[in-house]
Amino acid sequence: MTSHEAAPGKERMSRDFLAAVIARRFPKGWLVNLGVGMPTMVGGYVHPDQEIVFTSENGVIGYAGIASGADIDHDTVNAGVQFVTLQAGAAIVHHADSFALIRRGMNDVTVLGSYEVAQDGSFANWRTSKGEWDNLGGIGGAMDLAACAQQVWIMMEHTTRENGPRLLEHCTLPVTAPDGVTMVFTDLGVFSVRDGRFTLEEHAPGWTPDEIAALTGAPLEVSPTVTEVQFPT
Amino acid sequence: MTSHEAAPGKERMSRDFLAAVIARRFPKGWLVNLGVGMPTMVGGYVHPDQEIVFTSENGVIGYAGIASGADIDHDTVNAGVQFVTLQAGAAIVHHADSFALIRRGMNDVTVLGSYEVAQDGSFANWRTSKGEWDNLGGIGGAMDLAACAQQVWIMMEHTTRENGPRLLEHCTLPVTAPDGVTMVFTDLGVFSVRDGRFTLEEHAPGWTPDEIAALTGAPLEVSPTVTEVQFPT
Amino acid sequence: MARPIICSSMAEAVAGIPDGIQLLVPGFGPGTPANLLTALYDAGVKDMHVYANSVGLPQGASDGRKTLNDLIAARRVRKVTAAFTAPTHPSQASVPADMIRAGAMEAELVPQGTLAERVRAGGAGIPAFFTPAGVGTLTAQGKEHREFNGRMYVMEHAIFADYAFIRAWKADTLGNLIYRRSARNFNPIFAMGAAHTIVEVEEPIVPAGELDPDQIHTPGVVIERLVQIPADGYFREVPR
Amino acid sequence: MARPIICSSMAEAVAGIPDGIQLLVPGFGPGTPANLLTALYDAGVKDMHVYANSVGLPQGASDGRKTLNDLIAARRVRKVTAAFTAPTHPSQASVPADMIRAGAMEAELVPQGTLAERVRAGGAGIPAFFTPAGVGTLTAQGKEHREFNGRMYVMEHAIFADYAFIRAWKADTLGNLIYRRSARNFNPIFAMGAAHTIVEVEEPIVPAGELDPDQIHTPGVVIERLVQIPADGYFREVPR
Repeated sequence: MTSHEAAPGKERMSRDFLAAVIARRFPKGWLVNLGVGMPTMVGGYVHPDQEIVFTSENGVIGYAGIASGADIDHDTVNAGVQFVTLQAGAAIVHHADSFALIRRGMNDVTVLGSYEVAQDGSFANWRTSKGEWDNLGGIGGAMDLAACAQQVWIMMEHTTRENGPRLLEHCTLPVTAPDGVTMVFTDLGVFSVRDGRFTLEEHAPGWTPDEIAALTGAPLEVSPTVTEVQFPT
Repeated sequence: MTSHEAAPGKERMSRDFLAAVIARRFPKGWLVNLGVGMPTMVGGYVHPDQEIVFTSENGVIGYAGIASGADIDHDTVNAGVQFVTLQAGAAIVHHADSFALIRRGMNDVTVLGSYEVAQDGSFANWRTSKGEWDNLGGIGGAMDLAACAQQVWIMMEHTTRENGPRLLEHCTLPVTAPDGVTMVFTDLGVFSVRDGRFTLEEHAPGWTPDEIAALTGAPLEVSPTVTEVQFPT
Repeated sequence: MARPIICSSMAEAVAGIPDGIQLLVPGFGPGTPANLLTALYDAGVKDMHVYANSVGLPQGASDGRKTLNDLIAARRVRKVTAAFTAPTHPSQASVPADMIRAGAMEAELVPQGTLAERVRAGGAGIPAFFTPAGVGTLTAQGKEHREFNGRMYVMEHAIFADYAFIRAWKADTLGNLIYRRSARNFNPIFAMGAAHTIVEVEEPIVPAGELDPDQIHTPGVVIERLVQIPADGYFREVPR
Repeated sequence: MARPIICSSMAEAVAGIPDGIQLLVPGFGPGTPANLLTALYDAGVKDMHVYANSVGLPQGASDGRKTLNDLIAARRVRKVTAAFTAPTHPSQASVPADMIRAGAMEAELVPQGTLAERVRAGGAGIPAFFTPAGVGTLTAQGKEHREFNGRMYVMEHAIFADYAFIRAWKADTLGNLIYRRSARNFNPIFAMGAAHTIVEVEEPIVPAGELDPDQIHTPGVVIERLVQIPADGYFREVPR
């Protein structure tokens, strides 16, 4: 049973829709790190007037987008080892300088995928095992980014394949950071995370706050200004 | 009364003589840091076959010598802020990387001037006051270099202006490093520093070990192979 | 420290490397020293502790090059320190992860920025430092914590290895190196972080003085051996 | 973080800098931001804590430029952290040293490599680290010591200042910087080590995209203001 089947007749937002929603939320001039996987799609939806600088923890400051065909340069990849093109004015630094900038707080936001996010702002995205600590997993740069970026935005599906909640009171998986998440973007809506609470800011078209709350594993406040997510124009 | 007057009829070695003696002692391929002042002269006496690389703590790796006339580049200076020319194959790094290399132990030797050196390998070259610690002085990179270079060689006059000893049992001035000196080159001879003892390895032309010992403020062993200092050819 | 030896083959470049070494392996897709790794594989060196970003997800390459994954699968690596020791999702197959699970190889999982900074510290003569990365997670368990200015940090120790393998774009005869684009990644810091640094270089090695001193990414004074990748060598990385 | 503002004058570049700031001043002879320092002097900013290699030995320059020494002599600096706070020999005159001795200015004397690394740490989000430099000397007195692998180290704290003044050779409109020869010195690390980084640049500022991404020494993302040195500005440093 997929999450789409869980609510017959109700469409969830597509990944592209969500990527565009996230992209257009970046204030002008932000420095943005996009995590591996779904968040990579966000890069395709920013508007040039936003003057967004995408950084990648492997030392690329200012990439333009995913490269294809003749634009591919085998030496130029992002953190997901996808070929990318460079923005005019890009700069390359080595890994220690790249993480120096990250720890310094250079990134206005890092957009990361996740398995779980909790109302205290913690999230879990690097290990699906709940077993004893065996030094197995794939952290990459997520812990550095989560600890040091000005904000952490999570882009994820609202529920598991079994339709269980991913927005929780407490993470059940080992966390990537014990706090720091400020926004969560799921296929059901846009949520802020503040003072230990999830607040529904925007709901997916056709979905009511109550329907979303029913698929959420933590108390869900509803913003007094809650609106339907608009596809950015 | 100058030190030359102190021993009438006895010539001490000139600074240039001493610089040449030091320069020709560098084994092939050594990375050498020369301190501000007298040690700077050493650079003029190495032989090209020695393939010495001179480094300067302001980030110049591989300078050739002191620049003059049309060779002066206003952006290229050594640690003494003297204009220098670059060796073919020189590299420039920033100050943090320069001291990273220094702390890593890149320099086979640092040749430093000093006011005092003691038989335990300590030396004092940054502050002439014996008073209470008032944060006054000129350390520069000497403490980093002294703590981290493979060897510390001291180039200095054997005695003070008052003909008092500079080679001592214990430093009376605040030390630059509590140990590390392996060789001392003075206008009276060449001394090794090992196991808490000075040993005379070579004496200035015309000077006997006893005459030198009389101007030394610590017990002076004499090497069984002690020789007269030869001017390098 | 003498000038680097310019080797005429990859085999010569890895000659004499003993078993049991700590080895730094840079690369993030591009910038992986594939030719040196292949020569090391062929030389049979074993019982290594390898530091790398990832244990290497692909199961070998079709063109014959050997990856860290191959060295691990051949049981030549006793321990790995990496930011990726396993796929995040257990459904993805991984020989290294299976070996770690089975106790056939030791593993240390570290945040990527911490890995980079630990090697940078090692190459900079700094034995330990504090970082906020990983605080409150499994990776900081058992490590010393300390508060500075109201924030909690974890103390991390430097890494200074026996050997580093480096992949450069350009080099001169004194070992000065230039990297290209994101093939730079860990290379400049790993080049500083080992007692013996060996470099494979893509372009023909030029005489000293031909590279602009302002544009050199790694000063040659830390380089021990230098070898040009032969025409039939591995020039392009295998994208993951 | 927005793109840097390209200012049309030195006065504009230092406008709004409040009293009481911590200020990083690079330079080692070449690479000193003489034009910004002069504008800061003219702007009257006071009560500063300045971090620099040296308090500045020369007693001013004949061409009108102001140095750190001038700011100190004008009693605009409350504290200085430097590797040279006084000439080593008391026979040499020094206004800053006299002021420190008289209690008119606070001073912190640090090894040069420690100064560089403390600012590098500040710009790298590392609050503290250990170094061997200064152990067993007055400069390590009262600081925490610790042994690693049988050797003693002293713990040093990061410096992250309010402002940094930077002198660059080339820049583009996004603030990417290139330095020339030993004018680089402290500039790249000081550019990272402050909340507000202001740059004076020698060559005309070029459009973004004209500098090779592999050859940039300071990425523009840390730059707040950028100003080209005017034709009648100070282009050459006064040799000490």
